Amino acid sequence: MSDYIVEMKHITKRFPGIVANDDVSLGIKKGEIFALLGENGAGKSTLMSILSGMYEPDEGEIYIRGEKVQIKSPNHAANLNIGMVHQHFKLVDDYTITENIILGMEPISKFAGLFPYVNIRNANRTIEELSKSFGLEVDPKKKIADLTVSMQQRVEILKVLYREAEILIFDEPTAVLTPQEIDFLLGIIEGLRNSGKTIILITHKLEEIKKVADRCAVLNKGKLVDVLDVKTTSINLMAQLMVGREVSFESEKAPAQFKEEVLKVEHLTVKNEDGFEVVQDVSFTIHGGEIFAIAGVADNGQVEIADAIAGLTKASGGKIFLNGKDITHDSIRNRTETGISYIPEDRQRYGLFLDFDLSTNLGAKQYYKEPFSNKGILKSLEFEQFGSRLIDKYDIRSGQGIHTQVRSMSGGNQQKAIIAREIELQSPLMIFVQPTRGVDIGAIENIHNMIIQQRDQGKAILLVSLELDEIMNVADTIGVIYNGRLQKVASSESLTTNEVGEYMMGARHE
Amino acid sequence: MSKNKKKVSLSYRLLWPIRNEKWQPITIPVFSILISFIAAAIVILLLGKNPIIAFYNLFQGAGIFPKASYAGYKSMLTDFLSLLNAMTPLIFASLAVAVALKAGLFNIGVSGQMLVSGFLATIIVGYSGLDAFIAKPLVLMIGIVAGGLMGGLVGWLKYKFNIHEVVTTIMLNYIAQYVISFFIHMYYIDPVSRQSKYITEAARLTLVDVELANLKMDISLGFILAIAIAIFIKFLMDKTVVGYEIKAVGSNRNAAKYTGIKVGKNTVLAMVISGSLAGLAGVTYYLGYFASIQPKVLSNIGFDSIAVALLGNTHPIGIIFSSFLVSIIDEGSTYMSSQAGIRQEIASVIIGLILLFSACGAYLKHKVSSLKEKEVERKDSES
Amino acid sequence: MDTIIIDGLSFALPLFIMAIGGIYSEKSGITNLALEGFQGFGAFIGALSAVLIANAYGTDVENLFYVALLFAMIGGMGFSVIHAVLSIKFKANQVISGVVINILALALTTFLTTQINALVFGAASDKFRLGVSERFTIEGLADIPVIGAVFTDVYPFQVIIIVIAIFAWYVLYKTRFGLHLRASGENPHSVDAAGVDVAKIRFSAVLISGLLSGLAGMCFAYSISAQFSSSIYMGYGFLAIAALIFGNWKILPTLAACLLFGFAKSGGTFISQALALPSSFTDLFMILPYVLTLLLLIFFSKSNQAPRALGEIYDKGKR
Amino acid sequence: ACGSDSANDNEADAGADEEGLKIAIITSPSGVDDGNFNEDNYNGILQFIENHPDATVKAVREESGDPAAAVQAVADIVADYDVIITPGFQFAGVSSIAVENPDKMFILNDSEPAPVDGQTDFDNIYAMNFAEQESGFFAGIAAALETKTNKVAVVNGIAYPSNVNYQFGFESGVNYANKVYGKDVELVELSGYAGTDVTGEDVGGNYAGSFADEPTGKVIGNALIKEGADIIFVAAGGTGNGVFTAVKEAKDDVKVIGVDVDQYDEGANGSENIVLTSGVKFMAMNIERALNSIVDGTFEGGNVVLHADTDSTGYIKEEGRHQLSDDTLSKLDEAYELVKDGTVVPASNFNEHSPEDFPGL
Ligand SMILES: Nc1ncnc2c1ncn2[C@@H]1O[C@H](COP(=O)(O)OP(=O)(O)OP(=O)(O)O)[C@@H](O)[C@H]1O
Ligand SMILES: Nc1ncnc2c1ncn2[C@@H]1O[C@H](COP(=O)(O)OP(=O)(O)OP(=O)(O)O)[C@@H](O)[C@H]1O
Ligand SMILES: [Mg+2]
Ligand SMILES: [Mg+2]
Repeated sequence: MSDYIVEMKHITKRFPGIVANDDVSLGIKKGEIFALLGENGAGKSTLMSILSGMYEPDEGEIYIRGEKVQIKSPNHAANLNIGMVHQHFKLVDDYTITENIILGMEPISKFAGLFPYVNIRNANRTIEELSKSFGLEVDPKKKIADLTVSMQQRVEILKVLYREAEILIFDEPTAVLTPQEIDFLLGIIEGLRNSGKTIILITHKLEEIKKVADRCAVLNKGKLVDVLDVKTTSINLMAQLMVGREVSFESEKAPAQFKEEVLKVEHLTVKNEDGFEVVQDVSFTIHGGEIFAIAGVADNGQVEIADAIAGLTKASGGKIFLNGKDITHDSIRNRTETGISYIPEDRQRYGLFLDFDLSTNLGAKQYYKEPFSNKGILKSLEFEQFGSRLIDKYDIRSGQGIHTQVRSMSGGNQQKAIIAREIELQSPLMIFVQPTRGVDIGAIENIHNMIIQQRDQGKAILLVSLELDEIMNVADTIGVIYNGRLQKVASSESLTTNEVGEYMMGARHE
Repeated sequence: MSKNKKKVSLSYRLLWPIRNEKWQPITIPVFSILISFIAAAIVILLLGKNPIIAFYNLFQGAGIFPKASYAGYKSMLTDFLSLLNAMTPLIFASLAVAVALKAGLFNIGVSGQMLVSGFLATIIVGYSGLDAFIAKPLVLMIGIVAGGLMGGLVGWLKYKFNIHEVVTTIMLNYIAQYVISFFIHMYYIDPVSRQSKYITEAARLTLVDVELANLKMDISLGFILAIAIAIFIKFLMDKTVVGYEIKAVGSNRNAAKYTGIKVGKNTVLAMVISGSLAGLAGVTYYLGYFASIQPKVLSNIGFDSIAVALLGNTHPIGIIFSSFLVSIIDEGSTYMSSQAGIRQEIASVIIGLILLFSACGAYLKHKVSSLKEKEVERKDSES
Repeated sequence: MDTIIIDGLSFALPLFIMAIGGIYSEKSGITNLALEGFQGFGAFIGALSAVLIANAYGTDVENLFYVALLFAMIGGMGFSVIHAVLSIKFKANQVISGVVINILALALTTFLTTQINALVFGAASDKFRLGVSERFTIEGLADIPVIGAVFTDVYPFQVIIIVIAIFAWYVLYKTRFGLHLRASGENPHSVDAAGVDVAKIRFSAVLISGLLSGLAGMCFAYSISAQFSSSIYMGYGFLAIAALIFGNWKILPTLAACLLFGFAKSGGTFISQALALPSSFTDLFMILPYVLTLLLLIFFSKSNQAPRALGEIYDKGKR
Repeated sequence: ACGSDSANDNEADAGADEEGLKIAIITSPSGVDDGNFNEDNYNGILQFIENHPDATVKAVREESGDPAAAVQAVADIVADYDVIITPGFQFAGVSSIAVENPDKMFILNDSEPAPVDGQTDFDNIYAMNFAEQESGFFAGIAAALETKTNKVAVVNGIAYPSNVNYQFGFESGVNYANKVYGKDVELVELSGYAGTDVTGEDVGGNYAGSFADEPTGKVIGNALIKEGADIIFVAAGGTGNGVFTAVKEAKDDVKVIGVDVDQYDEGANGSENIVLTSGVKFMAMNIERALNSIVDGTFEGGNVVLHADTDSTGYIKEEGRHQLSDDTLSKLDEAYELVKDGTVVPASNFNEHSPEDFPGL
């Protein structure tokens, strides 16, 4: 009898063209926080999906509490007290928080002692209590569609807790959270561990692992590289094992050389669907050779600013100038032509045609002009050559090269594809919204270097990020947004992380 | 365990013709069609008839195989030409469905669009006495424009008011049917046939009873056009910016918008193209095949074409073949019924079965690839 | 005037129950164009059973009204298994499956009707003749002005439909099954992750749509011609789909849409009779329901939203 | 339908005997099992085969009802048969096929052949039409004599000559009964359902505009009952089913008169029956007669109209197949003789008479 609560032995899982897990063996002890580390596409999500019953392995065995099991379904996993918070949330937008949490385990009452019904009122009460007891307050009657990402994540966690899971799997839970939210979440996770639960945590952020995890397994291209004791391993070593080379965390960056003004935003106001002003009277400028970062807690209007500049939402007031030209009322296509690249926040919803192949997606911003087409006729050879070149240049990994259906690519590689496409436009203004969300550290380093490289070539960069570290690391100028208003615009040297944080929380004003 | 392995390799062997992924777009439909013919054969056997003969009759009736005897002025060639004549509108209609599907739209109103364009062409050109050289191209033009406008209306309502195209097209089907019935009854009725008056020969898209070598043939002028247009649509969808944009909108509206594609414009454009194709189906049907319009009757083609388009994998060349097959069964059914004594409904049943099995193509594909993996494993573990 | 309400209701209610069937299927994520085929096949089985039972037990077929309804439901459900198996188990394109089922239903029922008539009754006929359904009037209530018509000349099936509709509403919105069903159409991954079998839910939903459509088909058969023949395929299945989309996939608004169709239809007939116009003009009044629908949709369609996962083949592995 | 012969069962003998007559019947979408018009034609063939067992018949349905498609269907199969029988208006165009195939014989029912290059009579086409006005006339008399509300009506499909003949005949019959038997019966006509005949003339009446529109049939039936009509002559094909249903559902005592063939079986309504009698034309008999003439070698092409003088028109008076009173029956018998000997000539679509003014009134 081993002291492992979870044991996975010789797990292999293949997808067409790729071995996602290749003979992986792991043991996880009861009551520990066990981290999984690896590059994008290393097979972390796949391995955990196997444990939570979403996939069945092609080979290998699983033992839970010493007993051999075949986990055939998530339900089965739940019966074994295994619960997973997925990387891509599995929530019903139209349902309330309560309805989502109780789905599959609803409390039932009877009308007139005869007709069973789902007792939502009771459930609301239960959920409210549950959420309070774990310090994850939510309003049970709210609809998912109206929630912020971090709130949605709370719901996912509550879902698992409601099911009384003993073994909790978190797949990149912090990728979408602000620093404050991350701290809060890590606190929760530690609290869960202390109450006796076993936690498996997938993340790309080594400092998080360092902070909370006990042990950490490193995967590379489907294979298990090593299992480390976190206390005794340095962050650098972990990174090195994971990427297979030395990684630097501070981006090397020459001092900025500001050139002429590229983007000028004047008194920009944006209303959302309900007519509420989510961006109010925002003005700023970006020069060639400047990285302007907007820092802020999620949903404070930063994405709407980026959308308004790119033309995805209408500005209800103010003006936008690009290279001196008023583009406030231009079409999206015209703006792209005038010189805007845009890496959107939601890559699957906005960035990609998931059912198209990779080369088609890589050409999606240029298909209509030379050399990709001539007089309206597409040239497929150009697409293929262009695609192959980008795959090499940006190290985009996929099962079948340019012919891979994008849907089957791992999240990080999807992101790389978008970045590659947008940088290749060579636009004078490049907008990056959350460019490193869900991307492994090796790739983050690359992306940061690419952004800086673009700046050095004289491009104006607008960076929207929820990660304060990233902003402090990369930005030349920082604008802090709170409640749709720019609170502070200053050079990054003149601000400390703490100050920015205070502006972000609305605790400080100009 | 070993028994299980045997089973794997047996079904794997059975599926050998469709193992090669590269050829699957062709092999899978062919395979499904074979299975459905086997299933239909069983049905026919159950009726106590000989399926081989029945199928043979089917093909004889459609002019693919020679009949034992021919009526005066008829031969296999004339039968085959009738087949092409009947097939022409089906190709257009299926292309119409396919183009809309590429844009993520479901054009269930092909029948209505056919009717409207057929009607307008009938009253504008069909009774005009215009010279054939002007009349025939004009009929095609009206078909394209009328169908296109009607399709465009559907697209516009969808884009502007978010009205689901399925509802719009169903409603327009009914409206077209009744309004046109009204006009036919009021102004264009042939009191004897109770259909619209017959159009002039000059306006017809089928040359009827062309006497040649002691045969009387119906030559469909639209057929060549249908083939040409199918190839054009293939080119348009795969090789042009227009096609790229339409498919992008169909694949992901948000992403399309973000890439700078005008979603509204392309929704309308796709429906205009779809409607124009339906319009061509309409004129080749009403002014080619029939030369007259039955009031208050929607052509079945509009619905059959949905299935035919999907059987052809929404691929224009595939559609030519699927239309060909379905038309053979349709056209041959009268002769089969007369020869083998099998009721015509059985022809519909066969068509249904073919479509049914082809609907499972994706499953077959999936099955084959998973069997393939297992087979690879088996080989690995054996060696 | 009363006729508008009486005829309108006797048309709207079967349409409504069929649309509810459609709602079940589509809310679970399965596109259902096969309603037309289900209702026809259901009516076929219902009529066939009634005729066979009457023959075997020597009863009058008139007395077998409820038997016919019951078997129509079973028949519709049985036929819907094809759609369920194809679109769930074999991951077939749901549109193609629906269209094919309609083609098959028409061909099969026409064919089988004559075959069975010839084999069993020794008379090749293309229809199964049923007795007419009785109609009742609730005395006191029927005298209320205008509203009274609702209680006049009611077919028993109208009452049955209302009861079933209420039950269907309760199941869809109040029970565990309903909760799972609606979630399957929005985000099947969430249902799967919650340990509920998406395939099972969808399978049941499609069967329910078959069951309710079968009922509707039988009601149409009774209210229109008191017999089964291929004239049962009149496109009402598509009308039901239009109604449920109009109703934004919700039961109550769908009822409104069906009533609109029903009253506009009988109203159109009434107006054309009242105006004493030549018969050709009747056709113009017949477009009333459809034009009205389009006009109303221009105002009410903005926020309509199909179930998000509608028509998508559910594949666990798909991200 | 008599006997268990379904459409396909006779085919087995095909080819067994080279000598036998090969017959094909091509029909409208409702097929030879419609229990009605088509079936009666088919029965004529079956009767013929009973006496000529080496003959064979094949039944083929044309699915669209469109005239062009109807002709195409005939062309598809004509080579394999000796005789082609086509009941229904939409087959008028077979004359072109007849010209191209002079060795084949054609029997048309319910239409005259379409002219080919000005020719209207063909050696190999026997086109028979019936004096439906006579059958309608008997129905009209029966209705007028049996009505209790003194209101009767006729429902038709489309104002084709055969249908108009039925209508005019019926109206003639009602007028005749009013005049001769001193009745005071009114014909109910709904506004909005007047028919337009093949010359574009308004002929009044209650026309549904289709032979296959049951819902409209029911609407018309209900409206007529509401107007007080208690006997309705239904000459409307499939549309007539709707009228039948309306009558069966009606609480009042309403009856219908069937058409073309004996429709008594369709009138069953619980323990009662709504069919008073049927105004019929004896098609089976005439089809058999024509087939016999082919075997005898006496076949002659031509377009004929069949009257009561050959017992081709009439009404149902067999015991148990009608609900007419003895008095009505005897009056109908009188009228039958007068029609037969030409004393009474009811109005038809094109015989220059009108229901208000015809010989014998
Ligand atoms: N359903 C699937 N079909 C095909 N390939 C898949 C599927 N799921 C995963 N893969 C492939 O398997 C590999 C591992 O994917 P997985 O999602 O487990 O990576 P990951 O380590 O979680 O990456 P990331 O950090 O980007 O989330 C990737 O190459 C991916 O493209
Ligand atoms: N297609 C038709 N063309 C002309 N007259 C018709 C047609 N169908 C029916 N009639 C006439 O209407 C009368 C009554 O119709 P009947 O019940 O016989 O219809 P039917 O021939 O069975 O109709 P269908 O086969 O078109 O459904 C017949 O006497 C016949 O003369
Ligand atoms: Mg992952
Ligand atoms: Mg990831």
